[in-house]
Amino acid sequence: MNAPSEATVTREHGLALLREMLRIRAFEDRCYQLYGEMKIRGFLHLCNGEEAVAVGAMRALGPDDAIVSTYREHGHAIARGLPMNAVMAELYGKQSGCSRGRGGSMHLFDVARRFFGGNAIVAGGLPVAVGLGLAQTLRREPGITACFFGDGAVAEGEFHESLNLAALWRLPVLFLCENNLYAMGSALDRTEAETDIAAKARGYRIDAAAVDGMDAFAVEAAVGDAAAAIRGGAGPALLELRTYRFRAHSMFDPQRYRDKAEVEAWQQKGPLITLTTRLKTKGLMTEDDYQRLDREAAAEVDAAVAFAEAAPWEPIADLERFVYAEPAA
Amino acid sequence: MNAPSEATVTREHGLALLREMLRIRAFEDRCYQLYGEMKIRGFLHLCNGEEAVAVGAMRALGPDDAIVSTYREHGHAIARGLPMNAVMAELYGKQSGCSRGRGGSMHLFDVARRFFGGNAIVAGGLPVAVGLGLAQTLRREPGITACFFGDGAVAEGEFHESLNLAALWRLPVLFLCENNLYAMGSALDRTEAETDIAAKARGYRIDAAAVDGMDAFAVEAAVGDAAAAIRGGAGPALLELRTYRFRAHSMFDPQRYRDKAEVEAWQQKGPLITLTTRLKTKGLMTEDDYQRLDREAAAEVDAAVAFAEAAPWEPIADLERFVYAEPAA
Amino acid sequence: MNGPDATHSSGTRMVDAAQITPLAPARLSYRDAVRAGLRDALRADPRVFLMGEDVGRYGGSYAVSAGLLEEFGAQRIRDTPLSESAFVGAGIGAALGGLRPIVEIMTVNFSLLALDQIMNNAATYSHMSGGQLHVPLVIRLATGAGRQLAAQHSHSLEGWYAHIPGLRIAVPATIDDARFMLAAALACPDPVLLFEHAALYNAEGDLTPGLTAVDLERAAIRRPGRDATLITYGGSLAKSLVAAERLAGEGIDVEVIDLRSLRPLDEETILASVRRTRRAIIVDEGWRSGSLAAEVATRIVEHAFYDLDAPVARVCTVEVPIPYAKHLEEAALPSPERIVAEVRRSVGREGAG
Amino acid sequence: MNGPDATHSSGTRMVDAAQITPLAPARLSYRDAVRAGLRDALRADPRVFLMGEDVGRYGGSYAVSAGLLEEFGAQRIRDTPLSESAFVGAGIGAALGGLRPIVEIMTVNFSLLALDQIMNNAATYSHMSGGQLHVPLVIRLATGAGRQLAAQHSHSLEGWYAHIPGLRIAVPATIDDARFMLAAALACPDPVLLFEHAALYNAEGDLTPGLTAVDLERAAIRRPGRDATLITYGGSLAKSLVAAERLAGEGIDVEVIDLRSLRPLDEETILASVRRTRRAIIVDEGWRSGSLAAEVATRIVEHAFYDLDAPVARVCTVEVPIPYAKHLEEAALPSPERIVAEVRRSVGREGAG
Ligand SMILES: Cc1ncc(C[n+]2csc(CCOP(=O)(O)OP(=O)(O)O)c2C)c(N)n1
Ligand SMILES: Cc1ncc(C[n+]2csc(CCOP(=O)(O)OP(=O)(O)O)c2C)c(N)n1
Ligand SMILES: [Mg+2]
Ligand SMILES: [Mg+2]
Repeated sequence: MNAPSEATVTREHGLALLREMLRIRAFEDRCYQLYGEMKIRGFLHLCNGEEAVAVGAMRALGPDDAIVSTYREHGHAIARGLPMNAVMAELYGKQSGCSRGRGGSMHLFDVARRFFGGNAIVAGGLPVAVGLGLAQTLRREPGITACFFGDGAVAEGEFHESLNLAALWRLPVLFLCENNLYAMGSALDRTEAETDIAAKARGYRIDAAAVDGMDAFAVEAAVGDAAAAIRGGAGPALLELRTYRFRAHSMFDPQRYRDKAEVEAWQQKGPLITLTTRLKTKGLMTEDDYQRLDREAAAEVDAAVAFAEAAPWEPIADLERFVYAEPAA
Repeated sequence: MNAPSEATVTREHGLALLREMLRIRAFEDRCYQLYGEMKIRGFLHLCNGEEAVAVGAMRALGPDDAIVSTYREHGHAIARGLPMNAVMAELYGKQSGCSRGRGGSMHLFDVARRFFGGNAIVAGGLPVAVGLGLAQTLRREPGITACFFGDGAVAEGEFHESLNLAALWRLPVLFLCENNLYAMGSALDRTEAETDIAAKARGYRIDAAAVDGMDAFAVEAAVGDAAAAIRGGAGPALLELRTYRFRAHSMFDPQRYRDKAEVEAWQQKGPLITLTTRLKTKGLMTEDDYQRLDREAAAEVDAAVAFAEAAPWEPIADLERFVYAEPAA
Repeated sequence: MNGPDATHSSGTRMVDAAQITPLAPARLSYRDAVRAGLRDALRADPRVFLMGEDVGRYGGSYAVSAGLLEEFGAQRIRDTPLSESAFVGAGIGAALGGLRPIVEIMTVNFSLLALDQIMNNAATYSHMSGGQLHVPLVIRLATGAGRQLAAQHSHSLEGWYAHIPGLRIAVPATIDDARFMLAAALACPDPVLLFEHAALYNAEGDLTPGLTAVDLERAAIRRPGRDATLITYGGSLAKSLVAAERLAGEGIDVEVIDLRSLRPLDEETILASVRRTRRAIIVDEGWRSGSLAAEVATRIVEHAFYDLDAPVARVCTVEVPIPYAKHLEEAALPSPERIVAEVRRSVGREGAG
Repeated sequence: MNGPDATHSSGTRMVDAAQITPLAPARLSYRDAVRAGLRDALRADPRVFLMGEDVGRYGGSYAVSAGLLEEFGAQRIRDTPLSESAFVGAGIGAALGGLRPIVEIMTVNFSLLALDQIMNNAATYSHMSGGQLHVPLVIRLATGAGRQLAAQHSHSLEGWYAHIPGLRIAVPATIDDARFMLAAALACPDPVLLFEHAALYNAEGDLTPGLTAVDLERAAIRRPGRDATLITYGGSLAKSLVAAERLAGEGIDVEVIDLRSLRPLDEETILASVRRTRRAIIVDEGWRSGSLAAEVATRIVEHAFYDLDAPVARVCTVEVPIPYAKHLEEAALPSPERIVAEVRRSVGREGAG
């Protein structure tokens, strides 16, 4: 499957992508606000600007596939189908949260959806993804494992070790590098001698390509192709998804390290703007359609907030639960 | 400097290389024997077969240069000029040892000769070498840092992180990978998806070349060229020195992982045999010359053993010395 | 590729007879006992596999896994590159994915390279996912000093690892435990670290007849006694028993407890003994400051202070990076002599002997 | 490239005035105090440089190093890639090579990735080279919980690091120590880890007038008292002082010791106090089992057993990977309430308050 050409894009497909991106954007915009209101605390890393990666990738993956993510994973989680209620309740630290309030923004989990969580250690998820892929191989399962990480993770030793291991054992792992050009305040060219991430992957004999991460269609197509090859036994692959985060790294970041002009230039290429324009230009979507999707997203977020507000707290008496597995009742 | 062609090899140069290799071989053969006699204990990793790497490299490096080595470092130490007495006494665990008996075979040190030691953690020396190179840069010192490591170290995250850091900061570090094809019992192609080590280095934008590690001339020339380039400001470089260890990994190794035939084939290419043949064929050395060098080496080893035997033990009362720096007297 | 359900299909099943001990020998080495446990586990459950550096072709750096590659094939006896963080993390992922991995870290010294995976992932997934995830991973590590391997190859960090909630730390010190602890660890849904003291691999002994399983939580009284309690584990158990014998010759009757599990600690057994003997001496190969011995001592003080007739004492490793020279290394480590001296002091018989 | 002898040549010296506190302010934040110490050190010794993730352009993830890049240039304020093992190891190498590196590990949570370099190299080089090598390296790490950062970002491992011989572990808990401990650490030829509790960065206070230096080894009595000794450090000092004030209101006069150095421990100060008060309670944000508190408790028992009127007690973090939810996190950490309760128990006033 290649990215659909202008001719083959359908309304249904376009709206589905847009809908998911709007859901994520609306969810995170509300999170931003709730952080200001101190309803959400801890670190909060928004993926604003990067929604096309999450949405394109998740559409191309199936229920058998396992997902490993980072601390910037709201988009991944929502696109994967985690109920917004459970995610919002998690950010509130409530018992109904998808990690029972213990994880917070950086540690969303949903084992039924094979969402193996946010990881707050840069590159910490890569070895785990390799192991999930190993299990899929040894158990002869149909699924593959998709592992998200940022450009900053590429410098870590675990990137190196994990790519080699996956390639050596030909494991069904799809490495998805969200290259937003910065690791906190560190631009890629200030931290990497070789900045071509796809080229690095080839150094492990891993198939790799760079993809426009602002185009959900392109991401979906590239992830779909790579996943199909992996399912076919081609061994691991890496995609470098070129994107940009429009907001700060987290809630405390004066952003001295990049120009306003750079941010603005990227905003013109933003995934929501470009998809909206494209669909409208092609006559596949009206402004009414857009408004409807936007309203639905807002309503879903409202409901999620109401759910989270009303959700119970985990009793303090249960603090020590789950450190070890509990005996089956 | 290129490797001297057959025409330009001189007697003096050839004998000097041979002499050093014989010293190392004789030293280690005696170590092997002394291990059997339980004079030497702990782990003992011999570099038998790999002497040309140590000797060629050290001849090309100067007194300002810093050396970082591995646990298989007798050859490096002796070629660097550590007194054989001090090294042997160290293997005996004596106070007169080059690490005062605290280091043993895996931890030879000589700060005056800028020999920063054996390291028993695979790849553990690479970051340290990067730091020595950083100090040389910031202090504007003329020296470079040469860092030895085995093919097994290439899989470690520290290899990746260190090469990137050295390349990013253009530090004067020469990475010397002694590729003897095995890490203990693990053949390179069973542990690396990409087995071309020089190619890996280029993935960090580091200049790299593979060298016949059985030819001391070739090693000397390649290290000399690389060191000159580094001194000239070219940034780090890597040499893959293709060699082979003739003996076991350490003293306990049934060597099930490789064929006798493979070992024998490599022995034909051994650094001592080939150099001896070459010098004799060219008429640059007689059998008498060889015998003299061999006798001198044996005598030096005898003296080292006598020295080590007679050397005092560190008093047990001093066990806790040197954990922290001692106040200057 | 063969799945775990096709265990015997890859390669020949011919095994090196010299390497393999018959199933229920009268007398066997600790090494053979660990290997027999591994073989049992691999036979019993297709989800079990072993992975680590040189566990396959080389047969394990301590020859523990010799013969297993031939019997179970390369899918289930997996040699890994030198990538401690990746293959430990891969073990975590494989456990999440439904397998029962046994990861061998050749020695505890190299486990530092994998500590992020162990502490930040293996130990946290269950809790931070609100109980959704479990990491039924077993990590085996050789530990300890005593073989002149110097500062970077002589750590005893099992007590240090016991600081980490979410992990279970167990230490087989006997042939029985070497033989059966692995099965208990594999049956446990939590990550378990099994520390095998490298100096024990050659130790020989008899299996307790009829024994087929051990638990992972209870301490064991290896020698009953009345006058003082020696609390120890792993490589120091034998030294403690030697000391106890010597002390018996002086009329001091010492009880010796083998902790077996360092996390959780079996407070009940410890406290019951100390309340009887009223004196406790902890023997621990970890460095003294911040040792497991400190934790045990503190628990005793917290719960049995008024039962004590003497301060709790400890015999630990001197706080130096272990030196190579034999006499220095020996002076750094716990020894029967040091244990005897400490017990005498505790029972007020300092001049004895 | 500029050497350290050309410190001011790269880039403008314009600094963001809002970020920089004047040199000797009446009142300053812990963050400003650390920054002033850094600036002093960089000015005083051309061998000193600072390296770590986002210490330069970003200004440090806790804004500690804001403005330093502008003042000292990119050679001496070095942003590193996300490569904890390499840049910590590079700090070790740079120290061996004659520099005085200050390596910032953004938080202790990430230091696990560098632990091999710290334990196997930094801590061993001096001893295993027979005293030839020294590693005058300072590592600064933010530590501690309390900001809802959950299981992977809330470790308090300073006590755990104190297990390692060859390292020095110091913990500035006051504005004075934040301001001057770095200089003491840089003057020391051994590797020193300085743990800065992240919750303290915004704390404000006055510098002691006239103070220009502090030592790296002695504990300090932050509040004298007669009835019991609270022994603590770092982020728990303030909580302990709050508890002491409350207890004073109940007529319980508590002495509060700030350990300052966790390795070595200042036994003299601890024991002298406990011998006077006859009661000791240790407050430590580390997980309880294997905490530094256990070590302190054991030292007290070893040396002052017969001076104690009550068992040594401790208030530590509950043994869970720190949960995100505020009420759960707070329940896990030491609090003035828990400290008060423990002191009351120790002095036999459990019903009080
Ligand atoms: C091992 C480790 N080191 C440092 C950090 C602190 N940190 C958190 S996010 C981050 C930047 C990561 O950048 P990147 O991988 O590009 O992901 P992005 O935030 O851009 O999505 C850093 C340095 C961490 N969490 N883990
Ligand atoms: C981090 C680490 N893992 C494992 C080991 C155990 N070990 C010692 S030497 C060795 C093989 C290293 O091979 P290589 O780097 O090729 O060097 P060679 O022995 O061939 O010279 C291994 C696995 C170690 N010392 N350090
Ligand atoms: Mg990024
Ligand atoms: Mg090798």
